[in-house]
Amino acid sequence: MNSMNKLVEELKGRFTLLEVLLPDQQQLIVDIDQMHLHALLSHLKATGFRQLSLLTAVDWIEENTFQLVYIVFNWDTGIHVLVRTKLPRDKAVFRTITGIYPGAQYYERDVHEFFGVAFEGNVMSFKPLFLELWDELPPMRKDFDPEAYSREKFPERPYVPQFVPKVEVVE
Amino acid sequence: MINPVLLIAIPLLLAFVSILYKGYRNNLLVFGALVNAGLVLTLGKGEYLIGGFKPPFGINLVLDDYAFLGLLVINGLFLLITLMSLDKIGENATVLLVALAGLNGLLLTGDLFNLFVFLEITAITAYILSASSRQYQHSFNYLVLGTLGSGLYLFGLILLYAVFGSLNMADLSLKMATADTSQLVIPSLLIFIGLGVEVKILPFNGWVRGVYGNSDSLVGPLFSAVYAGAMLLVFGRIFAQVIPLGAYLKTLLLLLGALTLIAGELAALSKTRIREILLYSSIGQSGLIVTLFLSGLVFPAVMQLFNNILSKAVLFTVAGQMADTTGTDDAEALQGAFARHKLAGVAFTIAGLSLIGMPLFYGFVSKINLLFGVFSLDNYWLPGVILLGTVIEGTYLIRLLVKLWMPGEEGLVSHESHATKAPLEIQRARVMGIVVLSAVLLVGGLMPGMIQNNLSESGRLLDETTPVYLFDLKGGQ
Amino acid sequence: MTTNSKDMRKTWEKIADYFRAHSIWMKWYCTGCGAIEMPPTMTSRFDMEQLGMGPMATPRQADVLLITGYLSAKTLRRVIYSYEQMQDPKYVVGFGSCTLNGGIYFDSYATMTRLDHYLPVDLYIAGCMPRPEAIMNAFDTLIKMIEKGEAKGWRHYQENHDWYRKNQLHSLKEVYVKDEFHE
Amino acid sequence: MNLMNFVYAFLLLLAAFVFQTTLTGINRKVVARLQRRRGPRFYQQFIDIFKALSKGSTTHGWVFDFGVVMALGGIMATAIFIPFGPLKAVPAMDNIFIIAYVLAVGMLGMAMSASGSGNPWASIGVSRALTNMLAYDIPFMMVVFGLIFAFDTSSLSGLAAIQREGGFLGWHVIRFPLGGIVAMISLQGMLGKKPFDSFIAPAEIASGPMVEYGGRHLGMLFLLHEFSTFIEVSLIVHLFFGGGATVAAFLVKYALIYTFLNIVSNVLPRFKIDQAVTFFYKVPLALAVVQTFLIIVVGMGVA
Amino acid sequence: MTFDILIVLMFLGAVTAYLVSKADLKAGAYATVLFSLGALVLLLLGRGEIGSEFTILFMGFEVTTIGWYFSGVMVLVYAMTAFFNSYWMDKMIYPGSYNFLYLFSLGGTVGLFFAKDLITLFIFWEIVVWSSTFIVPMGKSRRAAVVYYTISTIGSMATLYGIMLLHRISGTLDIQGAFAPLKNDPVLATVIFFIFIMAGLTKIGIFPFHIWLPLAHGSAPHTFSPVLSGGLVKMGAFIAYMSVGILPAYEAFKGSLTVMGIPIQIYALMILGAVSIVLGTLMAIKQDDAKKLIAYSSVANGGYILIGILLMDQLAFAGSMMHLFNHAIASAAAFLAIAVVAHRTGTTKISELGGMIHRMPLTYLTYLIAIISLAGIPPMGGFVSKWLIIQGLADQGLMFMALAAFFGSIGSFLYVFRPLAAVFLGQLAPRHEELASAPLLMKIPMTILMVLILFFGVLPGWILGIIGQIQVAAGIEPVMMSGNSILAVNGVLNTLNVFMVFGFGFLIALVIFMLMQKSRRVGLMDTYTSAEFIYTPELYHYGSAFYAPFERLYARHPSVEDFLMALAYKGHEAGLMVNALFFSHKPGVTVFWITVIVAVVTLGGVGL
Repeated sequence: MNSMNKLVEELKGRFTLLEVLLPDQQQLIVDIDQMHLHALLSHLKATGFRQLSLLTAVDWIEENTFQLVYIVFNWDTGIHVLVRTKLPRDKAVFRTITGIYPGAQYYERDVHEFFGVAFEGNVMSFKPLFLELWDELPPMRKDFDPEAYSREKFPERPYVPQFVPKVEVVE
Repeated sequence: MINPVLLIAIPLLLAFVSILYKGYRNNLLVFGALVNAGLVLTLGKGEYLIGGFKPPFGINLVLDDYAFLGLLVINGLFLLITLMSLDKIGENATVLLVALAGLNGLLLTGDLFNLFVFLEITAITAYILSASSRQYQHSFNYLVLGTLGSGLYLFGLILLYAVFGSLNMADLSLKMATADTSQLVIPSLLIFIGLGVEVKILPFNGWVRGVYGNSDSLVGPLFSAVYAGAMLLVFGRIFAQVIPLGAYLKTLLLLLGALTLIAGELAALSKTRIREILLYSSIGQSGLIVTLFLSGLVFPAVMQLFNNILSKAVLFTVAGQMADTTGTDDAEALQGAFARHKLAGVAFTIAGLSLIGMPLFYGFVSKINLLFGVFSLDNYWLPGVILLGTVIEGTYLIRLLVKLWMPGEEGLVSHESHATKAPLEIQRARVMGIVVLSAVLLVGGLMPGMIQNNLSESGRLLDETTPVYLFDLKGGQ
Repeated sequence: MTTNSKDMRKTWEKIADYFRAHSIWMKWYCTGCGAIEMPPTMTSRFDMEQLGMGPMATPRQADVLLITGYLSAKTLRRVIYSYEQMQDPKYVVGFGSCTLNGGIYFDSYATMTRLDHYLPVDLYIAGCMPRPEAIMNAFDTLIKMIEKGEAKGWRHYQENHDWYRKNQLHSLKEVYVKDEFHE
Repeated sequence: MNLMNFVYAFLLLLAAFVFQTTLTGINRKVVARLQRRRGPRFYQQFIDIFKALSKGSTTHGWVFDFGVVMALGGIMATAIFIPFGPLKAVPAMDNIFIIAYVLAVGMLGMAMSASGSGNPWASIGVSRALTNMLAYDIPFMMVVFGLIFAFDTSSLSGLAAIQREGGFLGWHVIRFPLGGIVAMISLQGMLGKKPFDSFIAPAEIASGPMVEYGGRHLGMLFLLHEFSTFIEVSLIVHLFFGGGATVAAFLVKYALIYTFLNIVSNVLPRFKIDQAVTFFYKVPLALAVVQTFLIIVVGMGVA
Repeated sequence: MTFDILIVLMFLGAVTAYLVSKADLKAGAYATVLFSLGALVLLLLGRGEIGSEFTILFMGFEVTTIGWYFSGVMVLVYAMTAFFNSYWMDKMIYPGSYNFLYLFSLGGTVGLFFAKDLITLFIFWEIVVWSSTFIVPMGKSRRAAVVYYTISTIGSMATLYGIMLLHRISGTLDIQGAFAPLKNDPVLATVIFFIFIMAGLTKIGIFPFHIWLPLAHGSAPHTFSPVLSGGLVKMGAFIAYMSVGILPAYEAFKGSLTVMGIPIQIYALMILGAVSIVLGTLMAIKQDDAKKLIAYSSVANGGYILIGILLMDQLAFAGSMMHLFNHAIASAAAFLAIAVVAHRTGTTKISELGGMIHRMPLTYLTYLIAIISLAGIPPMGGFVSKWLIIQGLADQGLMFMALAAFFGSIGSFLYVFRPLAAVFLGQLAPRHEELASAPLLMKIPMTILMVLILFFGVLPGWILGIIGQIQVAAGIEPVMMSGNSILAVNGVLNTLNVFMVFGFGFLIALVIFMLMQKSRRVGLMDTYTSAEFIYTPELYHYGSAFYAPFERLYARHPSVEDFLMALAYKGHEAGLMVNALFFSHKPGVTVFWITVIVAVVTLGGVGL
């Protein structure tokens, strides 16, 4: 546990962290302002957190913010650090981290497709990834209603009782 | 009967006159060459005394078939070359006249010491002419070696005179035939080395690369055809008619000749500059001709000699002209030169192919003849060497011809646009000259019988016993 | 499935249908979770080869196209392309509730909810996913249908091709798409 | 070659087709039983072929059709040359080299139409098939060469007759065991059975040359496969197992060999094509050369 | 009488072609066509005059059956290829001299086959060598011409040495007479046998001397490669025949050691032939340039021809003689087809082409029939000759030759199919969409060659009759023909029956095909791509690395080419050494050498 404390102290010393949580033995959650995110990530990378496990977004529609979540992992100590930051929802623009973690290129593309968050500096992120010929709202945003889209796009089969086969009861 | 001494006297006279009347030098030169060429046709065979002294003491001129043939070709070539390169003569007219006299003297004289005198005259004119290329270091090198050679020749001569008391060739050959060959080793070796320098035998031809390599379109053909031809004929007369060689010395000199042939061809294979290729080729050819003379095959040797000097005249003229006008004679830089000079190219190709010994050309007839001759001596390694030499010669000449005809890098279809941009132009006179020469080669190849017939009595050259393969080619003789 | 009583087929057609019934080669396009049900039907316990059925590598050689699960928009485009590459008298069998009415993905933005809207389906098998017994039963029904000449989905597709095409374009915007990976 | 020969030829083709197709059906049942399942009806193969022939099909141009027709024609012509037991449809034409090379007409026809379909998988399949042929054919030809030199006849029925003189012991598979082994392995390659069927690998290259064939073309290719199996197996029966004194004996031997090979092939994995070539140029070629050397130089087993 | 007109006509034709092409290039090319066709007609007319003798200028000629046959093959190939010359007039640097050299080399080859004495033979041999040497560089590579010339001249100089040696021994140069005395002198016969056949080996392109074939054929002008590979390779076969047929090889080597019943000397050359079959096949499978591929196939087929000729027996010899004819027209047809493709698309690289059948169906048909004959598949001619050769080998039990022969014939399926699949079939690239098909003048020779290949495949009687006469002249029993079936020791081949049965089979298959419904025409791109949408035909065509798994097996093979190139470079270095040793610009070096010579003579000469 001491390596975890050492890590927390060190991060607190360096950066103005909005919030620090320890949900589990090997996990650390850190909230930080979007301006310092890149500095924190490059620091973590330098101190052994070689792998970016995940980059995803969370849509807090009530607070009208997007929350970007970066999970980095240190193979030597086995510690996950979950870095979170908030973005204004209406003009969701952020800078790419492919400079630090090149692997983030496809994550950013995925987040852009499903949430609409633009990542400057990663020209690939504006291209479609999974959805072919999609021109609606990015589907993962809470203000998008999939069921309505499905009912409009994919005609339902009308539910007709006679479809249920009559079963003769045999004594 | 007109005394052949005129052949020597007239050029000398004109030489002195040309010093007086500097303006007419070139006309005098042309006049001299014309007179000589005309005179040769009217001469009758036989022996001519100079100054009334009997042979063993006085000097006599011998004009037999061998000399007649030599004179005809040498004077003819001299005339043709001078006419071709009149613009290049500059102030060498007098020297050329003296050279003409010396050359004729070489072929005619029957006395060894008189031969030395003419040798010196010709050598001096050669040194002066070689200087025209402004490469004085090579000319100096040629001067040193030339004098060393003629010095050794003189030394050998003195030994002969001390032993046999006479210098007349006919007389000497009778005495030597009966003499003990061990006495003859040193003098014949020295004479061999002396002539070897001029005849470009391997170890003695250090000067050839410098002189021939930088010759222009007058000096090049002059040296490679006229001078080389005369020297080889003299060599042939001495070693085939006069000096009987001992078995051991003969094989050694034969080896030396064969070595010259192979070394010359190999060296040519490794060169890319046209004139260097040609000079090594002429070294190789002279090695071949020397071996033929040494093994007693006089007539094939003479035929191969004419083939060599005729084609070398054409080749060196074109090469010299290329070097003069474009400043370089590197085959790579001049690739596709014939694209715009087709006629000169055809003449060059005919000469090249005849040199290799391709059928339809004179070279083929002489090659078949010399092979028959060598096989008749039951000598089985020499033809191998000769044929190997032909293979190597064929390779580098075809490589040169293909490069000059078809420009273009590997993998690209050859096209006129790839041809060299160098400003090559060959004057009318030169083109006419080389076309005449190549025509002679072509006719010689197509109708070998015709050349054989009118030279048939000269076939019995030097009345020695070796059977001459007149090779009338009618399905073998 | 309307069954017309009188049989208009020529005798030659009848014979051909007998052969087509007893030798059905399937192009099992493992589109969804149903594909895992196929191996048991092929191997020793159920052995569909006794019905004359066997897997084939390409749609050109296949007779029946098994849609064994939910169909996303992208997969449907490929399925339609494969279906059109198959040779005539071809049949489609829809496995499971996802092909019937979208199943548990009825409200997804990407999943089809009614297969026969896009392709003529001869036979549906209910279940989320039908077990091998159900599949063998379905195949038996299919064989009887072909024998009686009722499996005419492919002719239906040919006759009102534009109706099908309209539905496909409505849902998929374009069937033959260009994607960046093949330029 | 008068009209009767053509009638015999047609009958031979019919008999070969019926016999071979039932045998294939039976073998599919045998293979199923190997895998502990019931397996199809014995006449399933007939149904498959006629179903394929009854279906419509797509074509990619005239070379695609012409190739299939040329292939089937070539293979049928080769089948006509094969003596059906003692019966010969065409007199004095059962020379081994003629059969080997006319077989190539069929292969070339199919290869041509497969490449003509424009599908790269077909071309890959064809290049593998030809490489496979280069692998299995050389040892086989060597052994055959040895036999021809030994008995001074290259006609199948002639060689079969020679074997039958010595009764069971006269069979070449007994007298030249190495040759027999090589022949069986090469037969495995010829038939394109499991270890050497990398050129019709369904999962890897979508059944190779057959990728674009559907319906009628596929039916014709099934016919072609039946006839080529008939040719190749009867070639081995005539050369190494004494041909057939009577048609029945010939068919029994034929069935046994074919079923044996089928069983062997079902337990073997599939070779990559270069593994197949290296395999054939190591063991079988060595055996073949040794066998031929023994026959020609030592003359063992020939007396 | 007609034959001396023929030879003179050729050389006059060459000059007239040159002059005519001065006026108009196309006319010059048509002149070559007229003269070569004229030669063909004259040859056929002169069939009756076999055995007559005549002389031109100083050279003696004699018309023999084998000479007539060889020149027939040669003139046929020249005539058929001449049709193509007019299309390459604007693509060559010296079209006028190309026409001249084309007919000149034709005259050379024809003269060669009728030569009565060895010198005439050698003269015409050299004429062909240097005239073709100047055509090859007009193509893509100059180095090819030099390599071609060097290897040819090595061969011809060796043969010249052999001729001179013969003359020295037998006193006469006449072909029949010169070889006679060798019968009772095995040692000398062996020497002359190996030296004299050298020119043949280099021209056929047998193993150590084959490196010029792919270079020269691959890069020669497209309209000259068919002649190079179809025609000129056959000259080598003539020399090979002379050194085994006229030189009494089998009697002379009776005493020497025999391997499998063949004298060791002849067996050694047969091993070379076998090696060149295997090598030619393996290298041909690897090639990406169609012309190099067919060139290597000529090496392989040259191996067949050499083995057949060396055997000098009833079957293999007849087989090789017929294979000579079949290979000539088949490889000429194949080269012409590739020339049409090159004429239209500008490239012969297999990986850059595809789907040519849709634009030029007749060329495709020509290529198909040519490769069926090259691969030796019935009903084409190639099958008959390969069948005869293999029967001959089986008769004598030469197992290692048979191994190479089988490898060669099965291997030929692979390499002939590669251009067929990758150049003519498969996807058609958009840039080749609007290619025109072969021009009319090219179609004529292609159809003629197709008909010939098919005709002599089904009815080889006429050719085998001529070959029988050749065999009788060479003193071996001729190949027997009864009706239309060829009687070999251990088998009978009736090509007509094979064709009829094949037709019958084809008929049944056609009936089956016609019975069924019409099939739906589908575009080339609409194929099973595991349901992916692909729109670029070039990427979707399988043309390059066609036999990659097989090629990987022998990727790192030792190559004799590098060895010979290294040898050539050694010659170059020897030249430099000579230059350094003797030709330095300092006179001192020469003086040093003079003293050395004098010392050697004086010290050594004491014992003299």
